[in-house]
Amino acid sequence: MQTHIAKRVEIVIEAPLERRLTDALTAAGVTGYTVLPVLGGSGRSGQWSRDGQVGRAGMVSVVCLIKPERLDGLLDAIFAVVKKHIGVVSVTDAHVLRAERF
Amino acid sequence: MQTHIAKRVEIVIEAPLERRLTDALTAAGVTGYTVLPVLGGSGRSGQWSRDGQVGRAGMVSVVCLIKPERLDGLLDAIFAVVKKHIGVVSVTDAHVLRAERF
Amino acid sequence: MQTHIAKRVEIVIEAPLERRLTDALTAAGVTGYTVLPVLGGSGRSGQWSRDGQVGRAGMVSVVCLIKPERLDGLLDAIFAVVKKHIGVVSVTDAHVLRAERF
Amino acid sequence: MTEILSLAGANLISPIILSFALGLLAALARSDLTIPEAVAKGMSIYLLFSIGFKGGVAVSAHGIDQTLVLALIAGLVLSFVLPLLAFGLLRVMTGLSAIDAAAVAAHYGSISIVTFVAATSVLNGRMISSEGYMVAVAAVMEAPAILSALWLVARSGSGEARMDPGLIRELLLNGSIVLLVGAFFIGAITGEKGFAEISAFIEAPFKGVLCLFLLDMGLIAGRGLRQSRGVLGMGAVGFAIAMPLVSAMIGLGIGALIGLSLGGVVLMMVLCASASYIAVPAAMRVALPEANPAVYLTLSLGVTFPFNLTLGIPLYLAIAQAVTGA
Amino acid sequence: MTEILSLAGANLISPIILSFALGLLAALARSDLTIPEAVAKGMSIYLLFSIGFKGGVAVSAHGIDQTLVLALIAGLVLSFVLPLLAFGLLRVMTGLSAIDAAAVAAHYGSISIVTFVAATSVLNGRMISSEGYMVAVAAVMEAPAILSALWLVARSGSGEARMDPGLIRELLLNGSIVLLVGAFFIGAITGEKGFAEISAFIEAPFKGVLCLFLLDMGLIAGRGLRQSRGVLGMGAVGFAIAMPLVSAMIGLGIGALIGLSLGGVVLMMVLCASASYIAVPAAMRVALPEANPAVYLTLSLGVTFPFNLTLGIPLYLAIAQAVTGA
Amino acid sequence: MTEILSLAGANLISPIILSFALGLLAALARSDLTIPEAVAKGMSIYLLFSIGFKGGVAVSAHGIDQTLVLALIAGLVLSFVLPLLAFGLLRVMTGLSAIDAAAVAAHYGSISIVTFVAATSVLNGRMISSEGYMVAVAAVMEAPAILSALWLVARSGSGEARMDPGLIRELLLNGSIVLLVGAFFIGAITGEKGFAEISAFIEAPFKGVLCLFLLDMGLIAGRGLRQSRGVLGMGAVGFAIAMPLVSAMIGLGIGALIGLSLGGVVLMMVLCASASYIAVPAAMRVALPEANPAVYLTLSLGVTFPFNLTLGIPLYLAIAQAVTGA
Ligand SMILES: Nc1ncnc2c1ncn2[C@@H]1O[C@H](COP(=O)(O)O)[C@@H](O)[C@H]1O
Ligand SMILES: Nc1ncnc2c1ncn2[C@@H]1O[C@H](COP(=O)(O)O)[C@@H](O)[C@H]1O
Ligand SMILES: Nc1ncnc2c1ncn2[C@@H]1O[C@H](COP(=O)(O)O)[C@@H](O)[C@H]1O
Ligand code: NA
Ligand code: NA
Ligand code: NA
Repeated sequence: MQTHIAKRVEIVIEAPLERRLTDALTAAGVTGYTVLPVLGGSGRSGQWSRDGQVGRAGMVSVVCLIKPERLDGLLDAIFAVVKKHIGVVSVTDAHVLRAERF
Repeated sequence: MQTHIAKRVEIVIEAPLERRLTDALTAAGVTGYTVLPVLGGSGRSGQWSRDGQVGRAGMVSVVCLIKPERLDGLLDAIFAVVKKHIGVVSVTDAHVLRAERF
Repeated sequence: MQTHIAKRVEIVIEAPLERRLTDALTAAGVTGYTVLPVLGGSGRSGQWSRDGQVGRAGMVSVVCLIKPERLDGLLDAIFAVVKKHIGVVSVTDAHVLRAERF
Repeated sequence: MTEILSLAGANLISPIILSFALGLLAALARSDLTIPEAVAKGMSIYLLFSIGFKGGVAVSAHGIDQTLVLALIAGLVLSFVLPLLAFGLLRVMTGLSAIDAAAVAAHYGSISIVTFVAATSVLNGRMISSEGYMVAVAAVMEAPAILSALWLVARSGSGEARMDPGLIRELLLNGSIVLLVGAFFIGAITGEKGFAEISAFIEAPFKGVLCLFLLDMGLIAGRGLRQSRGVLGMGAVGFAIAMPLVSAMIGLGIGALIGLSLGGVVLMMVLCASASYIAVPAAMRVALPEANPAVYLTLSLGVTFPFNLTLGIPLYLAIAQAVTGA
Repeated sequence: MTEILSLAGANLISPIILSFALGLLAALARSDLTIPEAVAKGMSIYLLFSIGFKGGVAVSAHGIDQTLVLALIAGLVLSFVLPLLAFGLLRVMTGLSAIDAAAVAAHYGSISIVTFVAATSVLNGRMISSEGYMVAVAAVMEAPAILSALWLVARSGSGEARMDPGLIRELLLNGSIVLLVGAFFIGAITGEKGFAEISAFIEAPFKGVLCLFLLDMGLIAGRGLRQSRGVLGMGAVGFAIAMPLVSAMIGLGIGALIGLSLGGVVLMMVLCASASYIAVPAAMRVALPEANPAVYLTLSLGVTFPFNLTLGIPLYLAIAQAVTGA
Repeated sequence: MTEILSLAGANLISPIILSFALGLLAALARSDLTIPEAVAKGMSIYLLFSIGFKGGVAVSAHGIDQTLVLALIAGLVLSFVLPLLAFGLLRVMTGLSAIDAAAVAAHYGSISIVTFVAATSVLNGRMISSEGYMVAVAAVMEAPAILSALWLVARSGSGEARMDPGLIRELLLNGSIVLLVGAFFIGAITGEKGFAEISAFIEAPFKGVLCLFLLDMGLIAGRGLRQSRGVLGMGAVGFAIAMPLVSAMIGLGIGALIGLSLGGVVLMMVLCASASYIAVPAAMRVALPEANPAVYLTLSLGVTFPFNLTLGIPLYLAIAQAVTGA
């Protein structure tokens, strides 16, 4: 099976910022992303859990597969959204099927 | 701690196809997989969200850790399921504890 | 954008052990982690699904980004918790923004 | 005519319809109002269980009507046949590909249980009784249309429909069919006594739950409409109004023919006129992945569903009353 | 005897039992019917809150019976002792390892609150009153059996039970115990006045919610049975029927001895006879990870639970009536 | 005074307050009792829909009061102005930074709909009627305070508030505002007839659902308090008690001035005295990310909310009765 190199970018961000982040991704030319729910976590701003919350509380994890050459532009776009906010951004080398999609 | 090289395969696929995919994984000799929920996403087929849906709508993310030598057979099996469908497949190099499990 | 090398450790573990695992991570000096829900899966102990469950059943996925030099200590701490339990541990090379956080 | 309008008017200002409208408007205005998936599923389980159970209780009370078998057969045949009609209309009225047209046709041959429930509500409000087994007819009409659609695709040679052995079992043992039919049998077995035990749960709060469920339907329909703006031509929208009208007339004829009561005839019309947006879309993703979901979901949930809910149901009732002379 | 059978027959065709059967059949037929986890948890919170609250209200109405303390102590002791009996029976009747046998034993020493609720329902249906504080007895019986099981493992030397300091606190402050006991106190404090305020929520829809909850239990039990086919021998299945019968007799003796009413005796029998499938399995995953969940879940949820629900409860009631002469 | 205390005492032993206390204690004792997020959201949707609908029905029954417009304007102005007062008090009483103080101030200018609902419950229990449109006033008071807070930050020059164009739309079309206002209009349009159709859903189980919702609030407040131990000084805690008292007095004056009924005055006091913990925190994460959530959530949900729920509401009622002589 033919695979193609890509980058997998994973952004854990506060849920109220989700739309702003995905708008920024789209503006940066990303062709797709996937949003995963997060149950809870811990970091410099303490521990939290989604249980029983009512508002748009908590965090989400946004995963984005992109062509390697797009990475730099993308990270700039992401950083503009997350810089003042809690959350983490990580990048992993990956291979994808069907490169024409990215 | 002794770790062993492995591949981490992540498949984002439409929920109605989940059983077909996991059947194909099992048939391809995979010893295990984990299914994660997906809240929403965007791709060539547009944007969607799980909110308020009633049917088996939306997508799931299936993660599968395997021995590297199994990768090719596995990708073929996956591709047979996803080829006509929306969704993405990515592969990352990984290390696992307890290699005897894979 | 300046990125820093890191390790991404992913632990799929039974939900009743979640607190013990995160306590162990914290004790091992981890500065943060993220807990993702798991819908279902399959492994040596059979297939399971979260649907309709009432108790603290099922599994969760704990993701932890750390400085590479912390990996060994961390894996030991994790292994002490998971060794008798079902579940899998995988490690991937990653890059993170904002290294001061890890 | 004025009577139909006043009927429609009275229908329009019920909490049920207004809740749907609220959801629609909120979504179109891009409010972040959402109902969690688990809550929406929970409400649909509640509605299916209640409606099935009440149908069963009605059957246990009134005995099995001689027309029961006829009605079931009629439902089965209609669900197989209506997609052919829909397919023909679509090929004439729209420029949809054979695959998209077949996928849409599957939706219109199947049924919308919420439209059925809303119609039951309207009938109850007017004190018009209906055959309890109509929920069994609804269950019978869920799946066959999918097979017709796959046959249409195979015949047109325009793509291979994915018809793996698991699909038929999935269609027949689909969760909503099993729950509806199962609750029907529970109601039929336990009868009035069983009903008395749980009516405070399945009867009293029913309409209120329906309001919140329709709020959710409105939100989903509104988000769908916003995203698929421009996907559909006037022809397709015209189809989504014409098809329920034509189907309702067929349902009227068949219902009268097999001797259903006024209420039963109306429900048969509603079953024919309504289009699926839960079971069939999931099946289409498996069996006809090339078909565009934006097309069939928008037509079924964005156009036909609100049409039936607001104008369709009172219209069908008025016509049935005129025709049966009741 | 014929009376027992007719009692059992009447019990069998209640909506509650039939809902369980529907879930079981749907799962065995591999339908995709599921109830979302959040909805299932929501229903269990509702049931625990209601049953606890109603127990408290009953205590506030009838005053604290002199047998209250005796019943609590009896529950505590039984929960510690029944696992020893279960362990002995298992070692004789089955080839389970000491660890698996101990894990199973923990389940049978603890209780199933849903079985308790179903029994209350049956008693209510027969106008048989019972001591409100029996829910407190139920709460007291949830956890001790786990400690007995761990002691059995330690004694048999066949593996180290994981008994970290956090475990005891987790057991005592387990969500379902806290909710049950907390609601009990709220009911006891607010009494009839509090009950009047919220009875439309905690009383009227109770049986209906129980139906949907048992539908879910049926689904889970059915899926479990399907997956663990072949795991269990006849001996184990025999244990899962014999154990509740023996335990119920012990509960009968103790209940009569401490002077409970007919209803109270039946509930004590049901508490002894029922096996946990929520709190104990989670504790076993922490404390006895080597024990095979397929074994204890299948026995407890797949065999004993349906047995108690269908035949057990009417049988215990008939026996208690015969013995107490009521 | 003794009357106030006995009123407060009666209030304290209602199931609603005790449920909150149960949640609080369970969380402080580190029980694992939790309510799933989807269930909590479902309950809040139910409460907003019910309270909005009932307000609308009341308006349709009593006609539009001449004070309606005055009350809406008063609410709007108060929501803009109260944050300035809160900010001033905070700068005097605590050592909070300008940004943290502004974030807290936004919460106290906005409202807590659950406190409002609890107050309505108390009024109903005492047979005191109130203006139905007070729910519209509540909706109007949700968002403006946020703008005041951002203006305070901008003026203090101590950081840039993030005021992107999307934010205002998000605030105005916030899900809870849309649902509350939408349900209000549905109630106003369908009136008593609509209410009769769905009252078994929105009225009968209301208080019971409120109990479970407050159980959840107690759990969240308790977990928040446990985690933020040490974050807050005595000054901040003093503010969280003083501010509602001062705001309530302002609400009293304004309410009496514009001619609200006794019930209306009490609700206006409660709106002024209560602090948001759902809509405003989310907005703060977007607009003032540097502000510390532990500070504003603990004050609003951990101190002011329980204060209002237990002592505040009966106190405001007693004062309003004394002042209006009713
Ligand atoms: N090292 C980490 N690994 C994984 N997730 C993290 C890590 N640090 C923080 N997070 C996640 O990001 C959230 C906010 O982190 P922080 O900004 O450090 O408070 C936490 O609640 C976690 O969900
Ligand atoms: N580049 C991507 N990165 C991450 N997820 C993606 C990407 N493209 C598509 N997806 C996911 O796959 C789904 C279907 O994609 P598509 O087939 O492009 O419509 C989307 O809704 C996303 O959840
Ligand atoms: N190879 C694998 N890849 C991904 N997840 C796995 C794998 N093996 C096991 N798992 C997950 O770990 C759980 C327990 O596995 P096991 O201990 O093998 O029964 C499974 O239910 C899966 O969720
Ligand atoms: Na139809
Ligand atoms: Na027991
Ligand atoms: Na306020």
